[in-house]
Amino acid sequence: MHGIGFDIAHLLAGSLVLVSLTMLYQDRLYALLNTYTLHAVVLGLAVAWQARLQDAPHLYITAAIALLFKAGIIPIALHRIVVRLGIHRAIETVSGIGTTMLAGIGLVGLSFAVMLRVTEGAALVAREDVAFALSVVLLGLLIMVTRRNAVSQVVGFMSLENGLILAAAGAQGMPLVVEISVAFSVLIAFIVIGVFLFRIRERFDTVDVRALDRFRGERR
Amino acid sequence: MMVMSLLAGIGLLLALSVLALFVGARPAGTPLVYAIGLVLSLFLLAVSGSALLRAGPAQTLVLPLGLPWIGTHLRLDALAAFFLVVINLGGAGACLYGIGYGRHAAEPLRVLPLVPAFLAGMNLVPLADDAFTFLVAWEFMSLASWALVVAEHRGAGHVEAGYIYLAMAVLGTFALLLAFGLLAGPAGDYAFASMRAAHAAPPVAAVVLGLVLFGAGAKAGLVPMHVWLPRAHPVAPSHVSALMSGVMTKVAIYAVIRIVFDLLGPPAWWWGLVVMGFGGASALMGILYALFETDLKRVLAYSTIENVGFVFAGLGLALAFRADGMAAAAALALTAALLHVLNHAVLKSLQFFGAGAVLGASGLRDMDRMGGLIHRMKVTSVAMLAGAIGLSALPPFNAFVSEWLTFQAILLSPALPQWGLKLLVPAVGALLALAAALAATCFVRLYGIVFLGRPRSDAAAAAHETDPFSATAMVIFAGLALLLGIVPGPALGALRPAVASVLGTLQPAALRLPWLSIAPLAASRGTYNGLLVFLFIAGSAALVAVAIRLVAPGRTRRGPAWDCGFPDPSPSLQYSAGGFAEPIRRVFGPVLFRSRTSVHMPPPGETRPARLVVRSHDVVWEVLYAPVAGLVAAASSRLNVMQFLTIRRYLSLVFALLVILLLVLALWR
Amino acid sequence: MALIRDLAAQAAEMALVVGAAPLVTGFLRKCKARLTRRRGASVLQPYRDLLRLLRKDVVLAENASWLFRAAPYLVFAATWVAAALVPTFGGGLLFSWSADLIAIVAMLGSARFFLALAGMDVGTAFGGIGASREMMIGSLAEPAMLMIIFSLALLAGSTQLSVIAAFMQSPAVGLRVTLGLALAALLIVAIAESGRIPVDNPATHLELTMVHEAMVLEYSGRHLALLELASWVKLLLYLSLIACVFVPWGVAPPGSGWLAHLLGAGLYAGKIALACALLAVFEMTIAKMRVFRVPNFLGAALMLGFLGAMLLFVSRII
Amino acid sequence: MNWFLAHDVLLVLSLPALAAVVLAVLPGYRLSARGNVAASLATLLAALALFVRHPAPGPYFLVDDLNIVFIVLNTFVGFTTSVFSATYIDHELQTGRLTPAYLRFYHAMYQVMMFGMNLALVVNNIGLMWVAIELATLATVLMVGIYRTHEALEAAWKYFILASVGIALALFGTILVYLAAAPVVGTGLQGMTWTVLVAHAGAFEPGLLSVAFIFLFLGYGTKVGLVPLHAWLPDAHAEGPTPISAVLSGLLLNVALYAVLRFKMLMAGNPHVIAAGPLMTTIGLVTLIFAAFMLYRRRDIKRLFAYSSIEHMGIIVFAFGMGGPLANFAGLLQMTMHSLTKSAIFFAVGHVAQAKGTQKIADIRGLTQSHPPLGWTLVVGVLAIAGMPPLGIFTSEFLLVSSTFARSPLLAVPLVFGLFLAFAALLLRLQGLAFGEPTGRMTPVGASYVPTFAHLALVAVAGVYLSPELVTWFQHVAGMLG
Repeated sequence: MHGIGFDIAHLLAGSLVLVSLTMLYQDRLYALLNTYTLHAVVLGLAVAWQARLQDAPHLYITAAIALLFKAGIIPIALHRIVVRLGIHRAIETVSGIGTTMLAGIGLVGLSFAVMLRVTEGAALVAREDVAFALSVVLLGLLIMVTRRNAVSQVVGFMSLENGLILAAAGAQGMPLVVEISVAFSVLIAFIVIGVFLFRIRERFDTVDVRALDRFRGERR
Repeated sequence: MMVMSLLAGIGLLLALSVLALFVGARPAGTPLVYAIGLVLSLFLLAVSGSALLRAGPAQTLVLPLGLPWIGTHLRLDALAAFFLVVINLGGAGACLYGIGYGRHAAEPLRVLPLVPAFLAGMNLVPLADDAFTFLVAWEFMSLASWALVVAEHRGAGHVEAGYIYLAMAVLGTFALLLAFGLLAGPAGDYAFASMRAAHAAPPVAAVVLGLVLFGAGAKAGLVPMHVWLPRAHPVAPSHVSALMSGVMTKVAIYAVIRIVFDLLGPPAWWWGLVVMGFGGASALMGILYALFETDLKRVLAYSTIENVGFVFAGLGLALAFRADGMAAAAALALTAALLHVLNHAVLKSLQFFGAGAVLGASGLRDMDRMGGLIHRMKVTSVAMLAGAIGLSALPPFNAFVSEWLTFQAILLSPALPQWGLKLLVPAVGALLALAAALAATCFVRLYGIVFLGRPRSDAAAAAHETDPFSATAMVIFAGLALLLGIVPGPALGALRPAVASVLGTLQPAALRLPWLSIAPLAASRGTYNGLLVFLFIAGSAALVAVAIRLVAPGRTRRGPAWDCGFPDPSPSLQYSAGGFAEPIRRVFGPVLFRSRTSVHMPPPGETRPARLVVRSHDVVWEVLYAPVAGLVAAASSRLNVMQFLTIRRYLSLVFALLVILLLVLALWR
Repeated sequence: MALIRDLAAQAAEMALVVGAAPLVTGFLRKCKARLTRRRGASVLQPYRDLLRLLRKDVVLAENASWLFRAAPYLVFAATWVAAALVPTFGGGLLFSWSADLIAIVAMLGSARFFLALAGMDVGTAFGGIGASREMMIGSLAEPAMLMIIFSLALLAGSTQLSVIAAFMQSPAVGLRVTLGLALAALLIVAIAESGRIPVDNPATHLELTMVHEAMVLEYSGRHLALLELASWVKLLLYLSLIACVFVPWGVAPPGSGWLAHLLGAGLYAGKIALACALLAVFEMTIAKMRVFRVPNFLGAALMLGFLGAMLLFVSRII
Repeated sequence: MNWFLAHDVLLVLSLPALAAVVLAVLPGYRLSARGNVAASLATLLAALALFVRHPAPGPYFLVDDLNIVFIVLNTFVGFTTSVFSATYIDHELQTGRLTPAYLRFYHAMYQVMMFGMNLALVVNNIGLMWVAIELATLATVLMVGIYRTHEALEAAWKYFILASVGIALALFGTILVYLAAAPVVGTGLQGMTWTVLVAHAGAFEPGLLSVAFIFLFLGYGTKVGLVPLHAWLPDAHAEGPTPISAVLSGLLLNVALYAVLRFKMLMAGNPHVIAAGPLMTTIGLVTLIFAAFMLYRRRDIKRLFAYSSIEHMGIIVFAFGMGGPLANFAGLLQMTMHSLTKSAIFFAVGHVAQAKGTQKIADIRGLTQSHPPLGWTLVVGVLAIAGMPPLGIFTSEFLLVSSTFARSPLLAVPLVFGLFLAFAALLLRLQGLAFGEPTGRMTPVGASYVPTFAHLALVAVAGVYLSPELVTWFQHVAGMLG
């Protein structure tokens, strides 16, 4: 298994983490979307490489979904939403970029600390992939909780989900990967449509105290 | 066999409550339900009474109900039989009373189905022989009585009273549940028989004791767990108040005896100390609360706390004697406690019946608006007088006998070897003596303000005698109180197997001397003969009356009251309930109730009246309960923010939890 | 034969307490008068008062109830029976076993109960004052008395008065701190219970101070006579009690002959007379207390009694 | 006939799936409501047949003693809820809150949801189970938002986002389980099949399994409503149609709980893995106590009972975390009783809200006066949910508290504290609702009491009598759970 195949898989998965960290760094919505597109492309390449490595043709479908849907349709749709809602100017992050980055690096460290120790029995490719995937998942969550903007939160969720696909693809011979990636695509489509339909302009934060005061009667 | 008939009776009571759902709305439904309830209670009374007198070995029965791998264990021993007698005596009285009194219920459907259910629950508790059945019956009893407390739910404070009641009841049940959990052990042996066989280790037993004192003590009304009692008992319909105060508190006492004396194994000496301490404190605090209260039914409820204190003092003594191997003395103390249980059940039922009659006749509960009812409610006033003398523990009525026995038991306690007991027992004796004396003051005040003097309101002036059924119930109970007072021997005899079943030793034989005298341990230690005292007093009163008639045939005239030459037509110049207790308040109030008296005196020349303002605090409530309620309120307000976070913050919580768990995992190995 | 003799002794005892009570009060009044350098009324004056009252009509307040009319008989009967059970000159009264000391105190409690109710029956302010104060005094004096009984009972091993009296005559007694404390407490209780200065003043009708008199304010004629007599009997009861427990010498033991009884009677008269004289001196030298200071006074008795009982509990090894 | 018996599992799944299609095209809301009831009843019957005869576990489907509990409960409550729903939507149509077009969608989604839940329960594959739970979640999200009010959309949105994250975490956990299993049982479908996994659990890499369990616990725990993952639950319950609240509380939480339990069993098969028990007890206690405190400040009647569901989930998770035959038995019983009672309460609450025209607790007073049958039903239901005998939850709480106290007293103290806090809060609100001077509308409401009474009757019977068969069965399941 050692050799160039492993190195490329390693490189691609590592790049995904790097792109995740880059996303964490972005404070402009367009830039974030662009970075996400890159994220999806890298994912697609990683999955495709895994398909080749594992000789599992169905993974190509997943890779195609990643390239077409995630790197194509969704970013475009989100672009339009951003324009439509007029929120292209800035993302305000909750804490400073520096702290967020530090936290991100800490998370990557954590995921390696957790994963590498426990995956000794697993095949090497899977082992690295899983650790990288966990990093991507955690970073995606971090993006979600450090952004106030609905669109960037969706982006965070999607990058999280990319991590999942990476892990699934990395797990040798895992069934249902395609189905799962399809299911997730549906989910994401729902979310994007939701953002669009419900005109969630600024944030998921509409469920805040003042809104409840007005609507819920829970606080009266 | 007897267990079966008791079960049948209980089942019929439950069926009756279903029947009441259907007939309750009709006018004839109320008397019908109560009449059937009376018959069933009398049946249960007869069965349990014969079980008590028969005094054979305990009968058991296992039904395939309840916890599946244990079943429902039922057991009828003498102790259970005695308490069943008390319960059904009270139940029969309440039903008889209810035949007449029930028509006062505004919405009979809220009362009728619940009274038989309540009775059934109370009957089931002494029969239960495993923890699950016991707690189900116990909680069912609480639930039924709670529903009765909130039956008149539109009254001010009634719903709050119900809330505090059920909350305390459930807290108590949890305590009992934990106690049973400890007794049953990890394997879950919930049958009492196996608990009895397995003696708990001393520290465990101590925890169980604490939990039982809290759990059952709360139901019995021990200070400081009593707070619900004076709120809940008065707001129920009066015959239910009688059941709650007179009977349900006794079921709680049964629970304490059953668990602490029977299931817990041999006691440590200090258990008695703790139990006695609670008893003494309850006796004094209860009667002081009663003295400063002006709501008639609440006075009676507080007086229940006092009497429960007396019972617990007796139980504590019995524990201490038992721990030190003084079997005869333990039997004496337990006999005293049990007799007081019976006596108080009779007296308190009677008093609540009377209070109900007053309430029904005048619509009043506030003593300061009553007065002069003796002229308009002849039967009630006589019965209430009997009850008042009885609850004041004065001869020749019944409570005196049991308190006398308690004091005699205290007099045996110097033989106890432990210093803690030596120091505490006389102190508890002093507390009980004080409580007994204050009880007399309390009931002079109650009777004097309510029945004597002049009416303080139009409602009191327009009061009328109660219905014949209620009156009959009261007269029977008054007669019973007198009978138990002058001939206590048979009651003591009936208690013999009950005491033996708990302690394994018989009562001292001296308890029943010839000529109906009673004495502790030996006649030389002091004797009392209620019958002779009664005959003496009655005889000499008659003798004097005849003699006076002979030597002083003067006429009797009616005239205006003399009142030192300053007769005032306004009834408001009579002593009020508050005024009557003022001297006592001056003694105890500043310390125990943090009461402050302030006098607002107008400057000379002004015609404004001076005002005397007394502020008292329910210290127990303010120190123990209000802060807890405040803490819960504060904590829930603080946590309530969690309802109104943004999605991002919720996600942060998820994220934080995930990271923490992963960190734990990373550091774990 | 023995039964008849015992019955006779019991009857004599009952008669004695009723017959002698006015005399004791008369003597006490005489002593007080003499101490204030007055001549005072005759010692027989209480008898005359009684006769005068008995001859008069009864005037009942308009709204007095049956309780008001029954109370004097009940109060008197209870007090009388209680008094008759206290040994005076001879022990071993026939019916002494029907009630021990606790029961005797409780009977006095019953009497007080009815008296207080009677005070409240007419519905006047004064009746309420009297009843309230009387019950306050009683509710402190009674526990004190019970504590005294505890002390005595622990010493003698019985609450039976005749047994206690017999024990006090025996050499087993000795001098004990507890006895001293109990005596002091008993004196205070006796003063309070029988309505003497400084707790109450039987000779006043001043509204601020009266207790007993306030309760009987509405009574007249034979009812008043009975109540007065009852209060005198109560005084005698307490004096007898002190005499019997703390100065028991001369009380004829059960079953002794006429001579012993006669001697006992003589000594009893002497003891009572002495007690009256001492009481008179005490009352002359002390002022009436404010009502609200009475609890302190009685609290002292309670404390003394408690201390005495506690000492016994602690020192006793059985 | 034999074919039916052999393919009963398929029947349980295909009936709702077919019904969903049919109901989506069926015109006329009365007809579709009846169709909904009929389909639910048919599914229930199929499930009962499963109960009578378990088919042998196959590669795709597994019916054992554990999940049959859930299946029967699921289909039963699904059926009663459909009966309730028929009355409920009638009123909603009259008041104009729903239109017939939405109703068609509603009924179809109802069956989709039932399909998803049944699928999640019967599949023998952790990946498919994940897919099924996601499906059920999406269906409920759509139902929660069906009123299209601002609040409803908000609640649906919150539910959707939080549930999505939960689902993602659960998937990651599932992948990890596969990774742990693959070296032992080989790659492919084997590595995701329950029966295979459980058989070989002891040989899996324990560290990986531990990480997997954390993800699975958090992921499915979000659906269970464990604090602090619970945030979607109160709003989703409060703003959706009441039948959906009943289904959410009574069923969906159970299905998620079932997933957690399955994975706990897997963990139990490996001795070196991180102990799931302490984690579950801790989270259970936190959930219980937190929800108990939250009960005090509730102003919306459905949110109140939603928090009560959270509280009960805390108790149940605590019970399973304690483990051992008694606590597991108590947990199972508690879960069953909670499903029945809570859905009964929601039935009553739905009618109450319709009768009074409001969900605000402060505006509902004196129900026993204004609507006696409804009010008393609510009283009994709330007393049952609060753990009063002689109703079923008392039995399970009795077992749980007493056994916990005997085993580890320090855990029983917070448990009792939480139980009491919750009881006091529920009683406080109940008294306000049921007693006092009635306010609001007094007009009687057309209510269907049959489902409510059926549930409460079952709960009441269970409080005094549990049939030996049921007990043996539950005991066996409790043994399986370890």
